[in-house]
Amino acid sequence: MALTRRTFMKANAAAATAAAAGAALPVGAVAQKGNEDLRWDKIPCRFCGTGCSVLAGVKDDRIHATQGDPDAPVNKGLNCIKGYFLAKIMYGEDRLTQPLLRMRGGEFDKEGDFQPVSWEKAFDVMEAKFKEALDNGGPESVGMFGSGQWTVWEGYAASKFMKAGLRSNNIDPNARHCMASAVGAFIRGFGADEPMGCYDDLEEADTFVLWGANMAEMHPILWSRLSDTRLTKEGAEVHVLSTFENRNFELADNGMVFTPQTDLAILNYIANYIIQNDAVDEDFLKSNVKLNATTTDIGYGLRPEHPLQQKAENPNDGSFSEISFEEYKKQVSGYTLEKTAEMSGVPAEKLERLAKAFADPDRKVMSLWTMGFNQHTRGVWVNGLVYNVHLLTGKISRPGQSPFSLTGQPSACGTAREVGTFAHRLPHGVVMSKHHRDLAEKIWKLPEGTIPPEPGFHAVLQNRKLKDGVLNAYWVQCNNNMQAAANLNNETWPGYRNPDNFIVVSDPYPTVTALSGDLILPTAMWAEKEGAYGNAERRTQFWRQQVTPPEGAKSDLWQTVEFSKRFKVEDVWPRELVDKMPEYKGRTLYEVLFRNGQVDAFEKQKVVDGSGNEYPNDEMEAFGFYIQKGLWEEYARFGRGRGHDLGAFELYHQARGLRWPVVDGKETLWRYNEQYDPYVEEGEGIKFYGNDNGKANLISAPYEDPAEMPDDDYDLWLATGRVLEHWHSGSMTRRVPELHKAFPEAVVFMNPDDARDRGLRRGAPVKLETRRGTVQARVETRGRNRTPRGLVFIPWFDENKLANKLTLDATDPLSKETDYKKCACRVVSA
Amino acid sequence: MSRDVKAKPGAEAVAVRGWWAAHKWLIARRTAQAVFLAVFLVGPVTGVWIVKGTLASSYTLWFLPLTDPFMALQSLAAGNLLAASGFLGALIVLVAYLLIGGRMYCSWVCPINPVTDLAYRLRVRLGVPRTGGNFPRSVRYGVLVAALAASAATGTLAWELVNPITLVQRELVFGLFVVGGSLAWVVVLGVFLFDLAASERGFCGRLCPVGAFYGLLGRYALLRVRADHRAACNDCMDCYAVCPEPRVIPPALKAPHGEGPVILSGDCTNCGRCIDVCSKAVFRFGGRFPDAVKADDQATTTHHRAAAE
Amino acid sequence: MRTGRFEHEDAGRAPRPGENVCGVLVRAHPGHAAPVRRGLAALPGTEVHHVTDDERLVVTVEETPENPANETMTAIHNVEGVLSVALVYHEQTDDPEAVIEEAS
Amino acid sequence: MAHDDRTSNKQVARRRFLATAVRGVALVALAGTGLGLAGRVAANKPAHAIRPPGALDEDAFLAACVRCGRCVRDCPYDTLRLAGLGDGAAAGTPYFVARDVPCEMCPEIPCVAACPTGALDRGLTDIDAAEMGIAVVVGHESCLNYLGLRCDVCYRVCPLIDEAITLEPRHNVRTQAHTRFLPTVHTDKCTGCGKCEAACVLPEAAIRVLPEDLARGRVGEHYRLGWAEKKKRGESLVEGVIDLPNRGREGMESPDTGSGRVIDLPDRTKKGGYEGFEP
Repeated sequence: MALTRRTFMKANAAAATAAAAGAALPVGAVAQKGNEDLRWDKIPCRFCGTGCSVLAGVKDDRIHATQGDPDAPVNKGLNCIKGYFLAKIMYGEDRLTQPLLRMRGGEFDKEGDFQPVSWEKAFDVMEAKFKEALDNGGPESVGMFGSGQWTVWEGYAASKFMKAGLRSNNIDPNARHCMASAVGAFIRGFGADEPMGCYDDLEEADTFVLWGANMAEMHPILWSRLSDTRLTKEGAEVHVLSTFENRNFELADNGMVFTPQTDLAILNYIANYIIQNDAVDEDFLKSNVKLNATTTDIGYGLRPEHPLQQKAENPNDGSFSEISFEEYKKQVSGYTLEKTAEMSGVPAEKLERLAKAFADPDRKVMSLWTMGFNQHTRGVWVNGLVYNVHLLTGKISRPGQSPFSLTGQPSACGTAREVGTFAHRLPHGVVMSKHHRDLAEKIWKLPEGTIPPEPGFHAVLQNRKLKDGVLNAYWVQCNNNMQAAANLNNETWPGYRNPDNFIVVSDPYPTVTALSGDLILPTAMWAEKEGAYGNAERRTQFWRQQVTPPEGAKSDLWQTVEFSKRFKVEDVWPRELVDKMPEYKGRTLYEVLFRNGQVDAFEKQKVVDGSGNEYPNDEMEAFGFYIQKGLWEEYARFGRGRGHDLGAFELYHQARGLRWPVVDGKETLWRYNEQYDPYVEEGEGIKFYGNDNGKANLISAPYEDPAEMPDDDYDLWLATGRVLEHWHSGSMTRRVPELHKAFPEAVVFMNPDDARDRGLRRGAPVKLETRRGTVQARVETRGRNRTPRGLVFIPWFDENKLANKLTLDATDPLSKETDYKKCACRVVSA
Repeated sequence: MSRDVKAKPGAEAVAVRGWWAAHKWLIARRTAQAVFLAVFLVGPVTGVWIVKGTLASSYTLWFLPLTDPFMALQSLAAGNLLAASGFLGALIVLVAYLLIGGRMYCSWVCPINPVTDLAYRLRVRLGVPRTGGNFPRSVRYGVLVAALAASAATGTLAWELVNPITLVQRELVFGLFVVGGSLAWVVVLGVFLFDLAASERGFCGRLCPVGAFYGLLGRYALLRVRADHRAACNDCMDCYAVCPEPRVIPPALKAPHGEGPVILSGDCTNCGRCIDVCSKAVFRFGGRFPDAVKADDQATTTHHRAAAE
Repeated sequence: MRTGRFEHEDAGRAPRPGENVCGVLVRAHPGHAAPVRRGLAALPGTEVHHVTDDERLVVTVEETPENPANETMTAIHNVEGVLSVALVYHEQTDDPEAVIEEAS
Repeated sequence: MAHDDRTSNKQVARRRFLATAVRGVALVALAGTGLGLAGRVAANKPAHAIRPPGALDEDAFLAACVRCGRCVRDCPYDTLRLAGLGDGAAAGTPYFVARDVPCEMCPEIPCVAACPTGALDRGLTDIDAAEMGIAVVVGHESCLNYLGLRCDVCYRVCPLIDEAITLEPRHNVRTQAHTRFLPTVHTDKCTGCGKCEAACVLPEAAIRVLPEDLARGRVGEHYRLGWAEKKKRGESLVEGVIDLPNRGREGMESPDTGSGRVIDLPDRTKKGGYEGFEP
């Protein structure tokens, strides 16, 4: 489009005038200098669970620029530094465009080198390996490791393929490392997953308590909202708890560094304080809460033969039983201020100030947490304990009164949790429930008994079973578990390289995981496919395929669905099952699962936006029907009328994300509250309808020691985590030169006194050692994280310094989520 | 000395004493120049540090600080007193050159010396006329004073802004000496062309204040070239032909009986080339005091032509 | 860019279309944004780009030979429902039809 | 200078002597002038060339530095460069370009220890006290944090985080919901190490280290900051000044100002607000 000076001047005039009026012109209304013919369309950010919306500017089938969507309610045009570089993440120099198979002499060889093969050949080998595993070991011997970065329909298709197609529940997402404890506590407490509140609480609350959530770096945009409330609202205050000083402390009115694991004690102390000071909301408690105590001494989710596991009295026991208020009062009464201050190392007056904030009936308290709570060998307990203090005071399901679990992945909620890609989950409910299996089989038009009733292998167990040779054919999509999984030297790597196993890794880039596998499938990412993500506040956001992927790269959706064509029901189902639905005889899984009259219900069509721009849709092109829409509408049937109502497919392409339940064309901000939630009848006030009795479970749990603590040999605590510049394993952000330069390599954050005691100066190369491995890095005694004496912190984004060689694979026995925040280590000069 | 210098001075010495003997000091000197450059390069190339720094100031192994005293003087003129280690280094160098002769630096250490030597040889080979650029050798003292005055006036080490010696050595040692990488090679080329076309032995002999400074320093040095066997001199003029500072020879070689036979001028660079090219083995290295050796003093007081200036 | 200039230097010459472009912020009386918008649309060389929530209109005015910019401005004042008119931006060019190189 | 003074050649020799002498004097004068000029030019160091820690003022530094490069050699991070001829900074002197490789602020300051001349001042023993330059946010329109984005990379890489650079929170008027965290350099703490400039993710850094003389502003000596002076003294600088009460507002005067406005904030309530505060 040629632009004359006249039109240009007019555009300038309009833009300047609009700016003077404080109004942004609608995008497209003005030809902008420099990017006149970019086509702008909305798309959620690829990174964290905040769910910022951006506009992608496309020209010549390439994303040339992005901008924060100024009208998006979450971020209002803002981004963090990762979001700022979104335009670059798909264009790393080492994008994979051809399947790569380990080969020797033209054939697959586990010890061979990666060589390019055709998709046909790749799928041939994969098919043979999966069938071989199924023949020898049954459905237990195949598995899939997925992701909270899958699009909603990718997760849904994968889950259906594994659970209904291959009849294996061995599918788990990397959200297991991230959100599983939060899920566990939501289910135990409320009978339904995901927060009752939403981001509006960030403006509604006046007291913020951060329990192991480094929001300043990990949820930068939400942090800037929280900060704004703190700055502009009279009396607003921020309490921060962490095992080391992070950037949150800059804004904290009450910053507390506590001894690892003693958050269990602190929360019990707060409950004790509330009770002792008669601050319990008794009416609320009576009508909305059932009091319980959990089974204790439950072990550490280690291998059964591990001594710690053997010592536990009730390993992996998640049961709880009802108790009286008096019993509860007695249980928490031991957590006095003095004792808790001593245990936690937090000064008593700070603890009391925190407890007061909860006890004060006039303060609106929002609790926020992420990995500090979830990656915890008592993760479900500690999540539950924070609900306890909110339930005791009735500070829940009301604006600004919110226990709020933040998420790390863009669709940890939308895909991993809601779709049910966990080893025990279904799109609605759990595999253990006959009722839920029946529902899934009915919607999926499958014979009764298709879905196995036992939970499959969860993330940590998958690695153990790979190592043990039980799990033999394994498909990893959309994550980097070789870098992310704990104790990788002793569990993950031996599992991947076990000669009995065949490992397929789908990824856009050659990550350490991809290079550890046997077959690498090049993947189309983010804007190269139509997608949907669900963020931490139950907001589902869609995007259209903006650009075509590099030649040869295919989306995870295409890969899963295309691969399903390789199996006939007879290959994977026992005869009794096939006999129940003779019409499926001789059919492929593709036909049974995806051409079932539902998923393929929507004809191929043009994808067009509001301004008439046309978008590609490679999967629709490949399969001949609007597969994303079909999957969505089938999936939505699970939730509609069951507290998880999703709107119609098209609605999401039009809206800037919608918070479910979407009922009568309206979003839901606060669940369980009659004023806001359509599921609560008039006059019911608050109703936790996820549980049959309509009540929330307050579950008392005590302090128990972590799995590993510093001792004479390994004298320091080791905590791992992230940095703002890099997202998780850095597979995308480290390919952006500017971000790489901003934080090029992992360093060991250490207390200056601890360093001095060891004769180390800042910048000195050191060996960081645990019982499981060693990592070399430089010491940092300054900077963004200030650790107390006795604790070191290392971020894990750096694939050259694999922090997870060090970590212990102790997991919460209930949620099976690994504790990456606590193990024993030592630091010696390198 | 006139233009009748032989195209190949020293040919006779080669014939009489053999090629090696007739090039002994030249080879030693070139080796020394290479070694002095090499020790500075060992560190950056291999990572094993024998010497850190440059000719301006260096630190050898773990104990020996060395500083160029002329550099120190400029710095002083500019208004700065060296730090202790730098001062000590300057002192060490000062004492060393006081003993062995300041201009040993010029002929045995300075990386520019091979350049100007080459220019001179080429000049002779090409028969470039001597006219034009022959300004007094004493100009270098003027430049020396000017350099110090400019240092004082501008508060910076004035000569170091253009000093081809340190420029070249520094940039060689620091790997900057590549075409396009820095302009230092232009300066070297300039020196070369200056000596080749404009002024015979012009840079080292007439201009360079470093040489001038070391010349002053070397006035009382112990190590000297001696014409102990001057009686054997057959006036072949080869020593004049190779000497970069030919004026220094006659007082030793041709002075009346009782004077000499030691080259006492501070300008002598102790290069030893005269020793090499003399077929009669008139010259040798030795001490400065006449009684230190038994002079084979047969020198005549016959008329000789002084080096024309 | 020269702002605030309404007189041509060669005053005798008739202005060509697009030689002068002004950005004008028009505030409408409460509730009158729609009629003002219609009223402005009737004026030659005037284009409404945006109406803000608080009823301010982002308008560009292009000078035409018949209607010099200053007259159009006056005309805007006289549109029913207009509360105030503010000139925010003015740009002048000698060659309004020149094609600008597209930056990529 | 030796020359033959035999009578026959006396005239010629004298003329020749004079000619060469004049040439020599002219040459020396030329050399002196040239060197002087070169010295002036060399003093014009480009602003992006930052001197190592402990470097004396540029003038004194140029007088002291013998261009030996030992500081460059002893820099463990290869931050320091030696200026080649024509690099801008005086040839042979050490400098670094923060955008390329910043100073890592080694606690033992090896570059200073290596300096034989005192051009890098050995009095500098605490690297935090170094004054290599001062970081300045030069791109207020391009700095992502000023725009409201959450970058703050410069802040997070700062070795003196929260001292040399702080984030000053400001309400984002446009979104009405977010905070703009404005990176603010504190000149008394900033060492000029340049980590911020190196890490700035923009194509052209919005924060840059400049030599101190370019970077620092100064309030005129004819004006004093009233509040600062009062704080320093602990009370008003003028004594015995009275203020009459305001009718209808008697008893509400602030003891400090005597004005009707009550300056001291009331006690905080349990609600977290202030006593008597009505939003």
